Amino acid sequence: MPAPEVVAALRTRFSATPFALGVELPATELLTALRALRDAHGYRYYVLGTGTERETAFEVLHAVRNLESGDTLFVKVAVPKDAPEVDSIAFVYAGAEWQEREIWDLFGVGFKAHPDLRRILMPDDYPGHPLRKSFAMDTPWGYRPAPAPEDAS
Amino acid sequence: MAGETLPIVGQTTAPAGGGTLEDIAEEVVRFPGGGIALLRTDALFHWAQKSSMWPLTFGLACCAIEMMATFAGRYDLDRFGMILRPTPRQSDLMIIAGTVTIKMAPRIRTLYDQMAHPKWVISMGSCANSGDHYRNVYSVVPGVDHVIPVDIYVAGCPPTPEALLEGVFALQRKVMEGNRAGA
Amino acid sequence: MSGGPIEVVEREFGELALNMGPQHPSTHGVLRLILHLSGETVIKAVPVIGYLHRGVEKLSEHLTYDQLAPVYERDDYLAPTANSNAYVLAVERLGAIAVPRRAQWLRAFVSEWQRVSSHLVWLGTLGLDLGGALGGGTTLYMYCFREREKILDFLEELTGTRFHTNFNLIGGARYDLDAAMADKSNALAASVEAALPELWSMSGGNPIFSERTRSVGTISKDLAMGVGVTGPTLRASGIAYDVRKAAPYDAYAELPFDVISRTAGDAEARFQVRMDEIRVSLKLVRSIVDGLPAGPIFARKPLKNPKATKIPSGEVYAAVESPRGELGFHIVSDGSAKPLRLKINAPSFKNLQVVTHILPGGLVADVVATLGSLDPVLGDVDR
Amino acid sequence: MSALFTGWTGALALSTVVIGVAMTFVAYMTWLERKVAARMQNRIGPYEVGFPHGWLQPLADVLKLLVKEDITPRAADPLLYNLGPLLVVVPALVGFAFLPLGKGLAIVDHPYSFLFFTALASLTLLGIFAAGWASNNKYALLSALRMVAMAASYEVPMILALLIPALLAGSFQLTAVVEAQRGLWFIGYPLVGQLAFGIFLLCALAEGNKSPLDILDAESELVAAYNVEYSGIKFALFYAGEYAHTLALCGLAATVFFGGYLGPAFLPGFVWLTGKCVVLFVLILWIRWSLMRMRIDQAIRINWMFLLPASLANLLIAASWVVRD
Repeated sequence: MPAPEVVAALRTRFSATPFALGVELPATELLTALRALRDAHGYRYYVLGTGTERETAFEVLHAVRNLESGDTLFVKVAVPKDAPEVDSIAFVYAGAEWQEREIWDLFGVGFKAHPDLRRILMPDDYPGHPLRKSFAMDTPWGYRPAPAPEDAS
Repeated sequence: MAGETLPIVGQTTAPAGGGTLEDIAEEVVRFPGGGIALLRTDALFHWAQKSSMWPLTFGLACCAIEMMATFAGRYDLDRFGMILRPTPRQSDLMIIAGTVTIKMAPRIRTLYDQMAHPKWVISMGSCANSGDHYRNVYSVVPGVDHVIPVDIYVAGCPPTPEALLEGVFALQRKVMEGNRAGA
Repeated sequence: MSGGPIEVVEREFGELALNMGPQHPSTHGVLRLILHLSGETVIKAVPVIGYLHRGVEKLSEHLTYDQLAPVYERDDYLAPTANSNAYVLAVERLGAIAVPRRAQWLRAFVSEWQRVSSHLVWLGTLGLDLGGALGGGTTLYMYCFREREKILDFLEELTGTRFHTNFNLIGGARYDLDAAMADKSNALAASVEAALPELWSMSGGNPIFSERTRSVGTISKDLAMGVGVTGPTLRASGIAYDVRKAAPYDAYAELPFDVISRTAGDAEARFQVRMDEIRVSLKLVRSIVDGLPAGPIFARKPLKNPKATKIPSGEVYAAVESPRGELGFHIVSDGSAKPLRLKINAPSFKNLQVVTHILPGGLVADVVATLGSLDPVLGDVDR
Repeated sequence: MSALFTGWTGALALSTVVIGVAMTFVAYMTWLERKVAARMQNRIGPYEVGFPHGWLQPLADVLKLLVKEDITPRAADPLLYNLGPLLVVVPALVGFAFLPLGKGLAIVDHPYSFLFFTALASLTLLGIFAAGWASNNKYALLSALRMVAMAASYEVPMILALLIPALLAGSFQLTAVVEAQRGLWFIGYPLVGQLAFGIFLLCALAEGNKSPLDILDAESELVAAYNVEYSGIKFALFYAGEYAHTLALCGLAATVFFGGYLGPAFLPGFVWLTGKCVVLFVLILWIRWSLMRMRIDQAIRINWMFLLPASLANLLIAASWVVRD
């Protein structure tokens, strides 16, 4: 799906391995690669930021788009589960600020140098990160009671 | 042109729970030129509370859009004396229209406490009644009755304006009988 | 005096932190906006969201593919079919499931009708914001809802429910459009088109309204691109990007329509873009009804057991142009009947984020006008 | 006739009559507003309460508010908080006592009744400010500050516009002003009368905070503004006070511009006065329910840039015209 010549350019400059929706990069090169994408290749539109939990590691994805060519490119970074920390790109793309706050809120993946890393969707004093596989779906908290025995899903 | 009138839905004759003098008065003496209605003050005040029920503008999710449609021109709750009041102090009915989440629940509790007695609550939509399909999700309170006492449950996802109208009539009948859960 | 003095915390001297709380007549649902005011001008705006966070993405890891479409319709509750349309597109692209042409045209048909109904709700609530519950705004809200009721009646007759229509299935559509309903749709399009001048005279036409919205909440081009603002808000800032044109889906490749855009980027430009989009949608609906191809509306064998649909493992992103902008689904599947991870790229979430950049400097009244012009739907923001 | 109303007993009996009549008149004006608003919005308005057309609706509203719990917030300043509603209602109701219902039938026929009336009109705004400031609520405080800005700016052109009829009639006594209009109503004077009425209407919109200029209690911005913390009967007083204030201004406009009780003989004087007052009230409602709200800086700019110079010029023309003959 992503434009082949851009993927090729990324593979030469960075050790990028293409996948279905874009390229996968090591965590250290994320910031420089996105800055190159924005300035050199014209991918100035920020589409979305999301996280996925695999068996071994977390994955943080950022999608950017070149509005002239209309091509959308996903940049994926693998983050180890024991030290979930990655560079924040909030200063490269302003839109990433809230998306990264949501990934921190729901997955617990920290973002270095993020302007305002707080919880965005859950209450501020909420324990745990809900979207992790280890997190039970119907966890009681606040006004949500513990599920009654026959009601437990 | 664009303004042909839509069929008006809901009671246009006097609803069962009062409206004409005969329904609310114990005894009405009619003589040429006027009449005297004898009624207990309790019934009078209940009639007043029923016919000027001011709800709080408080919509959460999709049910709020249906609530707005009920207040709009076609179903028009103003016919029953209901004006939307923005502050809890001046409202005596709270319509919980939408999903109650754990972050919103303490807010609902404070708003309910700020309302002046006597106050009533209509839980509109299955999200407010029981949490619906979000029932087992970590961030949803399964039913608003975990937070505040509820008088009338209106089923539906979202309940059609006619269903909300029926809920309002049920509340009016309940107010006329004088008992209320919310107190 | 009675009771001890209430200790009021004001962070900076001379500044008032006003809390436009989750329950506020003009915040379009449960958005909380902490405004730092000095006098009437806003110094800083801190939106607090999450009051309607229903954990849909966690829920989608526990339901199977076929059960999920109705759940997503409750996210953006002003245009429900756009959500299920985007979800179904993503799953079909991932599972390489063919969809009959007639079903694609019907999906575009219902999406366009719900775009008109969603823009009417936006115009009504914008009137409530600018005019207030006891003023001229309510009149605009009543007239908008009068037109919307006609559309909801039509949808109720077509699909049985007013707006959560459950119209989209993986592999096709659930309801068909026969000749009688096609004529009703054309008559309805004419009736709504006839009411538009009246709505325009009440809003754009009167000088107080344009005075309140001109050069308010202006979003520059690179701020729009940086934050990733989408839909009418992006097109009003001079970038004519529409998913229906850029990455055509359903029947939009074969339907002629033009993309409305303005360059001013303020609340009035967004107002004009949305008003013109209603006309474009009404034209689209007519051309869909005229050119509806014959054929089946559901290609897969009837679903006996919802847990039967298994999608091969992989990763996909598919987007749809909802009334608020690009609504995308990023699905990661591991070959089982339930998605491993599903991310909803909500347009209102990104449109709302621009608020922190454009509110400072304006008055409290501009906050309300800007929020109204961004048309955020909190179910979409919090998911 | 006015001799009867001297002495304590007369005054007491009279004030109960005035308050009784005025309050029911104000209550049924709230019903009229909801009906006119409903008609303008293609809906029915109050209907089921008091079956034919909701004629019992005001009674129901007042009774319900009577039995409502009366809350005084702990953080509120009790004296000013409870004084607020009175300060709003009493001046508005006293205004009704000055309007002449017939030839020499004014309840209080004071040589300077005109001045007294306009002075009272601004007292209501004092009450609103006291309530806004005392309820210790940020929304109420913001609306109280906005009120001061609005009152300070919109009082000036209103007083200047009201000077014109006094100038044309040559006296500050309301009955004399009405008598002077026996030939031609002051609205009839070509440029002078119409412009004065127009300015007065705009200022009445601002004083009674009706839609294009209802900066004071802009619900979509400041929730319910100064009466955020009021519930029950205190809110009812505010609600009635606001209507009484607008109706008093309409009554004043009717007496001063449209020849109060003057009219063909087949109807008594006071019916003409109330009729004209209700017609003016419906005109204000018509404006209120069709226009959006202005921002506060736009409203104040319009006042200082346009209303004030226009009323001064108007005064100049009227004065030169009166001096000439």
